[in-house]
Amino acid sequence: MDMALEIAVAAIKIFIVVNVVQLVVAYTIYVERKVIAHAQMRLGPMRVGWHGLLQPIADGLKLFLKEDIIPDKSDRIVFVLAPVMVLVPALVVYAVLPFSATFYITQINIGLFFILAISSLGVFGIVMAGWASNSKYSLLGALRSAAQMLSYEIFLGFSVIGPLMLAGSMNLQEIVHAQSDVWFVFYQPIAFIVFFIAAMAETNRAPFDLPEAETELVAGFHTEYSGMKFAFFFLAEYANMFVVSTVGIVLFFGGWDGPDFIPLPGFVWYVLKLSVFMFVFIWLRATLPRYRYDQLMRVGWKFMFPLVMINIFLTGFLKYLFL
Amino acid sequence: MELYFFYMFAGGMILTSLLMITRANVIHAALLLVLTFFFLAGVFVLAGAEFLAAVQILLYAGGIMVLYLFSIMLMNVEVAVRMRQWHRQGAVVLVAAVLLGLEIWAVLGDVEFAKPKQWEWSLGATPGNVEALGAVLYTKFLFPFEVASILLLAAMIGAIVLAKRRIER
Amino acid sequence: MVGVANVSRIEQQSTVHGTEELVINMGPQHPSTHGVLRVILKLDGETVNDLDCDIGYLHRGTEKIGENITYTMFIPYTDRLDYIAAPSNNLAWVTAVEKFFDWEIPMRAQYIRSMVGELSRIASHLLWLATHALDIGAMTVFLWCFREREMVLDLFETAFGGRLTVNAFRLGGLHEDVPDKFLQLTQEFADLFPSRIDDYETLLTNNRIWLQRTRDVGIISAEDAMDLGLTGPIIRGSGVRWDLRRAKPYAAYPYLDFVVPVGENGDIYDRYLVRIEELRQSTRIIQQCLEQLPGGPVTCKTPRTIKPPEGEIYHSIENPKGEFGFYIVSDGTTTPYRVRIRPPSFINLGGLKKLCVGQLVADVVAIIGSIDIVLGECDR
Amino acid sequence: MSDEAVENSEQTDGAPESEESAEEVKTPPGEDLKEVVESAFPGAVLEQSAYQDDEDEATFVVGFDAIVAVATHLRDHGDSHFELLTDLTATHYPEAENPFEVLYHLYSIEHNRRLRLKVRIKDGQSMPTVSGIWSSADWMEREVYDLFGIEFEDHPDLRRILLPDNWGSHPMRKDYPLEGRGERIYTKPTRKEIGD
Repeated sequence: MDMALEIAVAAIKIFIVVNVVQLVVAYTIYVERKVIAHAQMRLGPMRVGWHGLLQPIADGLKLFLKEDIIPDKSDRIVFVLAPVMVLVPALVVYAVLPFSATFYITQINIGLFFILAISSLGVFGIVMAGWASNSKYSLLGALRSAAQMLSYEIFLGFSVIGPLMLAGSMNLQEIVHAQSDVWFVFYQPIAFIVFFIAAMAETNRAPFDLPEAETELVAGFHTEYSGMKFAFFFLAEYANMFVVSTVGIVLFFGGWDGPDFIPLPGFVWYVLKLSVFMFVFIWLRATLPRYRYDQLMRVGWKFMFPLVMINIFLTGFLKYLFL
Repeated sequence: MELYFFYMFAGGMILTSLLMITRANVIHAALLLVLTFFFLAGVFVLAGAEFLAAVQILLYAGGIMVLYLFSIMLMNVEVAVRMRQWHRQGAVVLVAAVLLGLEIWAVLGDVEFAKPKQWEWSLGATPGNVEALGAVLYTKFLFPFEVASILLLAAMIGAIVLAKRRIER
Repeated sequence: MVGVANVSRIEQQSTVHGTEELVINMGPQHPSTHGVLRVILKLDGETVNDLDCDIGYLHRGTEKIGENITYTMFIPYTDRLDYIAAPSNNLAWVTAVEKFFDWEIPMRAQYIRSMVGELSRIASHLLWLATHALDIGAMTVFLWCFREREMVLDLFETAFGGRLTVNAFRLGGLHEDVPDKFLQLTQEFADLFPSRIDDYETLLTNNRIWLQRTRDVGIISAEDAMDLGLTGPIIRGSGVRWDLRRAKPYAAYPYLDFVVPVGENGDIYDRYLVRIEELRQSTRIIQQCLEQLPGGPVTCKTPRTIKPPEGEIYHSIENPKGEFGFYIVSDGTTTPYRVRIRPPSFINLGGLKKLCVGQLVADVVAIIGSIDIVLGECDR
Repeated sequence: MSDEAVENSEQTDGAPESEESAEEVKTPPGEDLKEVVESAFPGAVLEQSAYQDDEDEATFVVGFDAIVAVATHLRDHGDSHFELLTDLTATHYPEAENPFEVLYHLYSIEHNRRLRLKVRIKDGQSMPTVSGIWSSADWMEREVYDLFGIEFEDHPDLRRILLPDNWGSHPMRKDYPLEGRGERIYTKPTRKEIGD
């Protein structure tokens, strides 16, 4: 009986998280459109509901009802599986994210590593989508994406090692507890910079949105997708943004923990920090042009990689000296 | 419960690896290999080696297989599908398989499968098996570990040299 | 792109060694070919080995039309050539036809022509900056530029009634005088615009990503540019200080003070700087036109039917895109015997291959943007 | 961009110089250029004219076998130095003995002057290409071939440029009908022609 209860509770939690995530993602798109619109001196969505508040729902409905086109010469099975392969890892990762001190689906000892491992699978969906579409633009987009995500995964992985060494645990809750005095961003500024850049590249956000650079590759790997399948890619991108933002908050900004003198619940702190992160993402998209492929690789391997290695050695050395 | 999961994972592994070697389409084969890795990771989790499971997914599925796919995608798969799929070397394979079977039996023949061998460190006592793994790697297996890393370094340098020569030519 | 180029060198089949060229068809429906241009790219990895432009999707036989209608009737047709800068085309045509005659065009008309011509240059350069920046991924610049372009189009509407295809000028001057409101609004625009240029520059000029994408990309030397017949901001970006407004002045340009900006390296970034500076200079010219604008009539006495004497003339002006000229053969009747349009976009696009070979796919997009073409005028 | 750009803002005063000088000297326009050409190729300029004696409209008629040599000489000679081939086009005079006039509009940035070269050829006669002298001639000769049907020998890539590859006729000829199907024969392209 205990086990059944446990499973039921877990299922309810998963249900809540997944649905809330979908809804929040939809509204993040709305917020993004609004923020960018105001950066560009226009209004953004205004027609559906008050100030366009119902726009995401209308968009979702539209995508549901759209004709689903599968190209004739595509590899049908892979083509259909690809969007699923993108979205599922993005959602699975939510299993270990700490939303507050008490609200999380599960805690595992290798939480951080779990996130890295599962989110590294997202690239499969993209590669599959690009290949199965049987279109040159899609293929080029997928190739770019595979190379980009593989490379930046390495920097992402190395950049989290610094905070990890300070916390001494891969359990996300314990990392949060380790920062109750000082946020790790003050100990690990280099790691944070590398983490943030790599996170942008991992989520294919501007200025690293080459895989879907619409002006060169039409829409990159999802050129041939339409309807709900396209929506899956879209949802996955934003779901991934949430994941990397949350990981960033947990590793560098004390997670759901806030300063003691402002008595706010942990979840509120989390949402506040998340909003700041998301705003920065959107802000950068409104401001920056796009990198070129070889420049992206050069930035990664010649600048970020040495930086993050130095950071690891430095952290180890200082930790040995002072702690 | 655990046994049930074990059979699920093990069966999945056998099924996907069989499917993998019989596919004509290389991309399908590669994707099935990824699935195999998944099931393998599941077996690792059951054995209590969560860290190893994560490494399995992160490195093999998320890293190496993507590189495989990357290079496969640049090939003309349609042409490859039409090419001959069998090497007609059944006899050699049979001999090799028998030899391998004998070898496995010789090495593992006396291990009792029903009772998994107890590990030297106890599971659950440490907050994770990362520390345990690290301790073992850097003490007992330090030499093989360093040899492996030097081997990898050599391979990396070799790859760079080869690729560079290609570009210059 | 080193990565893919390497991997693509993997042998394709066990028997065939070597790589296959990837042929990519860019356009005619592609977001960054700026119209119905089709570019067939042959790639090695992501490096361009060869390219071929397929144009003519917008060919409407404008030259043939010109041979069969009167000189006045052709003015609206010129609007449809470079539709981004329609008044400039009108100006080229009316000044070309006026070259047959010795009419005294009133100074007020000349100043208004120069002013409207510069406004159209601003509109054209703004559209160029907008789309060029969007091609490289800077989305905000796109919408900021459109905001100001909208103001210019509003000005056209105030003066001539039309926004895009304005049919602004007539042979011998203007159709009628511009309203005072136009002058007032133009003054407001000219006062406001320099600060807006600063805004665009804040986002781009010193942006590291922008610099990396545009510097040392698509370089063309002054000699090559002349050899390819490139005109306008492209040749100035390569360091040739040549502007037809200065070299062969027309309209009110002899009386106006402006700088012809030039670049040094002839890369995309220099062309960008040249055009940005031209935006500033155009604003300066508009300010001067407004200050010096004389009163009086806006049209001279012209005969009821325009019948140029027999002969042939070539006249060109500095369009936003480059040298835009008309070669007209008159046989003494009311319709021209031959109308040839010298299209800057067509000839500048001819240099695309030279600019692109050896660059990356992503650069092709940037280079097409930096050439600034309009297919309406390219295909005629 | 260099600082020079700002310093070099010369004040233009009054009308352009070329008009004044044209009135003072009573020689026909382009006389000095004729000397440049004649010094190397005596008798190459068959006719010389200019609309209303406008210096910018100086026109030489050149024999079709001399055009490449004359054009090369005009581009390279220091006194002419026509670096830019502004325009290359043709005109059709169906009644004339040589119905096609191929026109070269040259421009010298250094001397700020224009020159028009004309070559008159018969229908069906092919022209030598000048794309070896100015690369810009490449596309313009293709266009003349496309619209007038004049072929250019040794052109690197003589294909139709504005019209579809299988268009049956040359619309800028004066005998091309303005209405009806006329001679516009469109044959459905084969897969090979599309290059598929």
